[in-house]
Amino acid sequence: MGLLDQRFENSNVFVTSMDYMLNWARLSSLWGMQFGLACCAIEMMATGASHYDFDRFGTFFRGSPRQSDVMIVAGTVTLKMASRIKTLYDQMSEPRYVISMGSCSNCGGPYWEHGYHVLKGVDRIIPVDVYVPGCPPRPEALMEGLMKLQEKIRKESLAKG
Amino acid sequence: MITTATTDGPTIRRTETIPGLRRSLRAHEMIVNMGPQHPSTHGVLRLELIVDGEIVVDVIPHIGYLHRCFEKHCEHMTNYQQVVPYADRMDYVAAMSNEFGYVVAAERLLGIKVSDKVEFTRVIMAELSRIASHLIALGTYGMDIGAFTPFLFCMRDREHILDIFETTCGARLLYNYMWIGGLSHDPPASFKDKVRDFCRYFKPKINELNELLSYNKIFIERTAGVGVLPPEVAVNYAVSGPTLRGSGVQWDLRRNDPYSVYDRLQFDIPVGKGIKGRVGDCWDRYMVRVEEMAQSVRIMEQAVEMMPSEGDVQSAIPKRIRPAAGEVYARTETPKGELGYYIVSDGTASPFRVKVKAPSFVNLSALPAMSRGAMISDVVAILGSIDIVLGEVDR
Amino acid sequence: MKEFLISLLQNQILVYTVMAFVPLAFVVPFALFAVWWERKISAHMQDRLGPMRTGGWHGWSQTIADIGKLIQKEDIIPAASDHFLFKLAPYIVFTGSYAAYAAIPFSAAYVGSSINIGLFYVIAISSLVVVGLLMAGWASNNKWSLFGALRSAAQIVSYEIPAALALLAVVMVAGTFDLQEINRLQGGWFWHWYAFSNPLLFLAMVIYFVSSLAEVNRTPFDIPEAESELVAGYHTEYGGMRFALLFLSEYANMFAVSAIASTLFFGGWNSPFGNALTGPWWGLIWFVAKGMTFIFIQMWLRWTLPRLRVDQLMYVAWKVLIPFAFVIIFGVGIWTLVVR
Amino acid sequence: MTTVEIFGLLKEKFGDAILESKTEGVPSPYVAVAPHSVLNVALFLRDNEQTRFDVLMCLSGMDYMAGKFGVVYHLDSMPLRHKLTLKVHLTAENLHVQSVESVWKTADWHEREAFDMYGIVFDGHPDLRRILMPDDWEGYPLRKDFKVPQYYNGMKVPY
Repeated sequence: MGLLDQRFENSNVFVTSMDYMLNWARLSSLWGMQFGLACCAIEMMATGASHYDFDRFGTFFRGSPRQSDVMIVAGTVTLKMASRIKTLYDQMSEPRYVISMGSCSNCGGPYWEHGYHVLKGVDRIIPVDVYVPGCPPRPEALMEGLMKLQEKIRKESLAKG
Repeated sequence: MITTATTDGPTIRRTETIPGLRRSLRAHEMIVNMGPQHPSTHGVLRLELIVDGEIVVDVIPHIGYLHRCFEKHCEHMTNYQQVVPYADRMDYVAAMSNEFGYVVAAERLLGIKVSDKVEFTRVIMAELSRIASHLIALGTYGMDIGAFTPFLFCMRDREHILDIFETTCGARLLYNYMWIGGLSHDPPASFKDKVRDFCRYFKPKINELNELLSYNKIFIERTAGVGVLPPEVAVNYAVSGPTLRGSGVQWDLRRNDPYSVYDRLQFDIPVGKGIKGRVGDCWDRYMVRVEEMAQSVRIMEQAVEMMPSEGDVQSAIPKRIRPAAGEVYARTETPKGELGYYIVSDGTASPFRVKVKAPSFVNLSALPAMSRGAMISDVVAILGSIDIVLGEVDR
Repeated sequence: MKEFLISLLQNQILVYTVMAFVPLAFVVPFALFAVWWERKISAHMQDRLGPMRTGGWHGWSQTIADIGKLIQKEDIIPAASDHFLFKLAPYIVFTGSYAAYAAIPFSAAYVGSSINIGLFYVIAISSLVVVGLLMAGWASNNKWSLFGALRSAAQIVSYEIPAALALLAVVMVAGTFDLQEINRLQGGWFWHWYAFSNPLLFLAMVIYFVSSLAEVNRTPFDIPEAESELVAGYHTEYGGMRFALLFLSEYANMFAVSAIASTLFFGGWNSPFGNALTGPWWGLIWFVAKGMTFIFIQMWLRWTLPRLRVDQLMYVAWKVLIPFAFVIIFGVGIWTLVVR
Repeated sequence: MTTVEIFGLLKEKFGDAILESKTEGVPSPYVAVAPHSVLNVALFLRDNEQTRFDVLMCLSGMDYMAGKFGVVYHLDSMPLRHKLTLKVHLTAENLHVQSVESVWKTADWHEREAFDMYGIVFDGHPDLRRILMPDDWEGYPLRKDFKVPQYYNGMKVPY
């Protein structure tokens, strides 16, 4: 373990306040990637629309993966789509986060048994930060998921990896 | 060697025959890949555009990115009722209409007659669902054309419909509400008032949408005369729903092949008249949807008055669903068009085969015919105007 | 201001360097504020609230967080792109839009460079943006980017003409290219402003405003970055700080065209009430307020109107705006002869 | 016209190509046609003044188990308001049937789907490719004897 690592083992004022600032910036500005797969996408749209308004959290949707921070996998991931989702995830720039929305992308949902063309869980191809259960999850549930992700980001540290 | 990189699939050489195009690329042509992740493909549709500059020479749709094996699931269900939740998930924008189609087909197979209360509740639900679906279609269409605000206004009005659904069956989007022979829940006491309130609330909102979007000069410029689908082509492609009526064909299964209690209700069938451009253009298809929402309100107003308050909504539900060997093809008018269920029974408790004729699937197959020679922006406009739902296209 | 600084610092080069950074002190906070403002305005037009949580009061620090996040993002340069041009493009775009601020008179006491061809310079230097956009679209090696870049080049080049012609009408009346001088000529009450003193110039103002919308890629002319068609247009492949720079220059550009409009047609830093509320600081406030009004109208249009198609866009430029602009120039010429 | 009448009409015109017609004991009556004459029958049904079936509502592939397959056509006539169900029976050894894409354009995608799901080959179809499943998919998923593969492109398929 190098000198620098040891220094950062014990958090000091500088590191913590820096962490706080950087984490605050990241968690307040989670731009979503504008793509929906299935039923959950409609609820995702509803979450972004007037009644629930994702923009309150600073989240709005960008069409390009390069400019987005959080990928909300909203709906059933099929085998044909899986490689594209992987590509999209690869195109996003770090730090990137994934919210798996709905049972289908969590574990295959109602298609878990006979779905010969359904990927049983998006976590088989990309890492997932937050799972939101439901079929489809209500907009409140998706917001809860986003807030859970914010909590997770709040605990991240620049120095301690 | 000139290569054309596509973001999806292998690199295509100009000299290779392109599947779907059935010829190789010409020197001045380029392939542009639109989707499966693209803001305006309404889901996971992928379009391969063969373009000459901004002019689209041909469109090759690639579907199946949301193929969720509906028909396989039906065959593996232990009884007919279990299919309903999967039917919900096909056209997830108008799930009630999909359930409606399935239960109509299954009841015809079983020979069940349900009570008036059930029928009218179903009709009201289906019409609410139609409005909800059209609101999404019109809102996202505005977004495709570049106006973002109408979308949010539509979503705001849609929440009122979802509130009614929620008080009735507890779910916002996918309901499993209509059961074979009945309904899962008796409509609550406030149901009729809620529907009446909604009708009163919603009528002025149609005018608001018209003022904001329908008669906007730029919107008309973008949609009128674009993507014309002549009636005879439309019939040959068997397109249905607003896409067919936009072409001036007065064909609505609620009137022409009545099911449920639609023959007892008064309503008009709006058709495209080519006021702003030519018959069968995008604006006509758009306007048919707007007018249909007004007609749905009219149907609901009648249905609420005709619906009996008393009665058990589950009395006709069979204890054991085991139809005799046989088959049925039943079609209903969903917001997207003609939804057909072909159910084959072999006498056991689970369906032998359920084939769905999905309206979006058929309507989308007419896209290349509509968009040859248009511009890239027009393809977006045309695709929005036929209002597909990928869950239904791919099933 | 320049004289004051020279006497203070005793070094011309140092003074010019300082002067060059003064607009930056305006542009960057302005862009931060304007993005937040746009999000709030659009939200309230759409029955929403917009950012509410970041920083407490109505999400006022939302854009600061956005920038803080964009700084932290990984810097991706696509493998197949032209690396040099890809990196260069955002700077060129920003330079183009920022350089225009050199000649914009913020107040009676402050203008970066009081050159006698100020207007000419602004029109010329803002064309540099096109080069940057083309570069960005080409270097990305992405078809959507390329489409966006080509569309935006065609659009900006076309709309420069009616915009310049409309501005020429003002120059004919004022008889000078010097923006500071044009401001002084409009002194007095608000009916001395060119937009209100001459009906033809009012029309010229309308033409300029429409063209300026196209020049800064705002709805209904936002086809270069048309979300629903081209994903994100020329900046599809840009992320992180490079994207932030493109975004910043877009907003800088928005204010630049609004500033030109308010300078030439609405008296710039002149107070609308004759000699009341004048002075260097009041001048700055009036100038920014007028610019902000234009920006508000731009946002209002953006969240109301759909967008045009690319051929319709060209139609508007070449067959509607340019002929009308010529008619106005002709009319202004006759007006000047008759009135004088 | 009823199915019986149409059956008579077709039998008169096409003779042996029209195999049978069941009108009793099933909710939907149908007419069965030999696979090699579907195209002519379809053309006749569309263009004949008495039938005028201008809409192909649905085209379904079928797997009747034990090596028997089929294609079911649901026809509808908008002007005359009558419907007809056509059936073609196939065996696993010879899964070929004429394409009706040239009669009803809508059959294009329906036939591709039946090919994709059952492996039924439609002769004369201009562009018979898989439509829903990926191009490199093996097997025909809606066949009753279809076994779900363990892996597809390195992704585990079963739960």
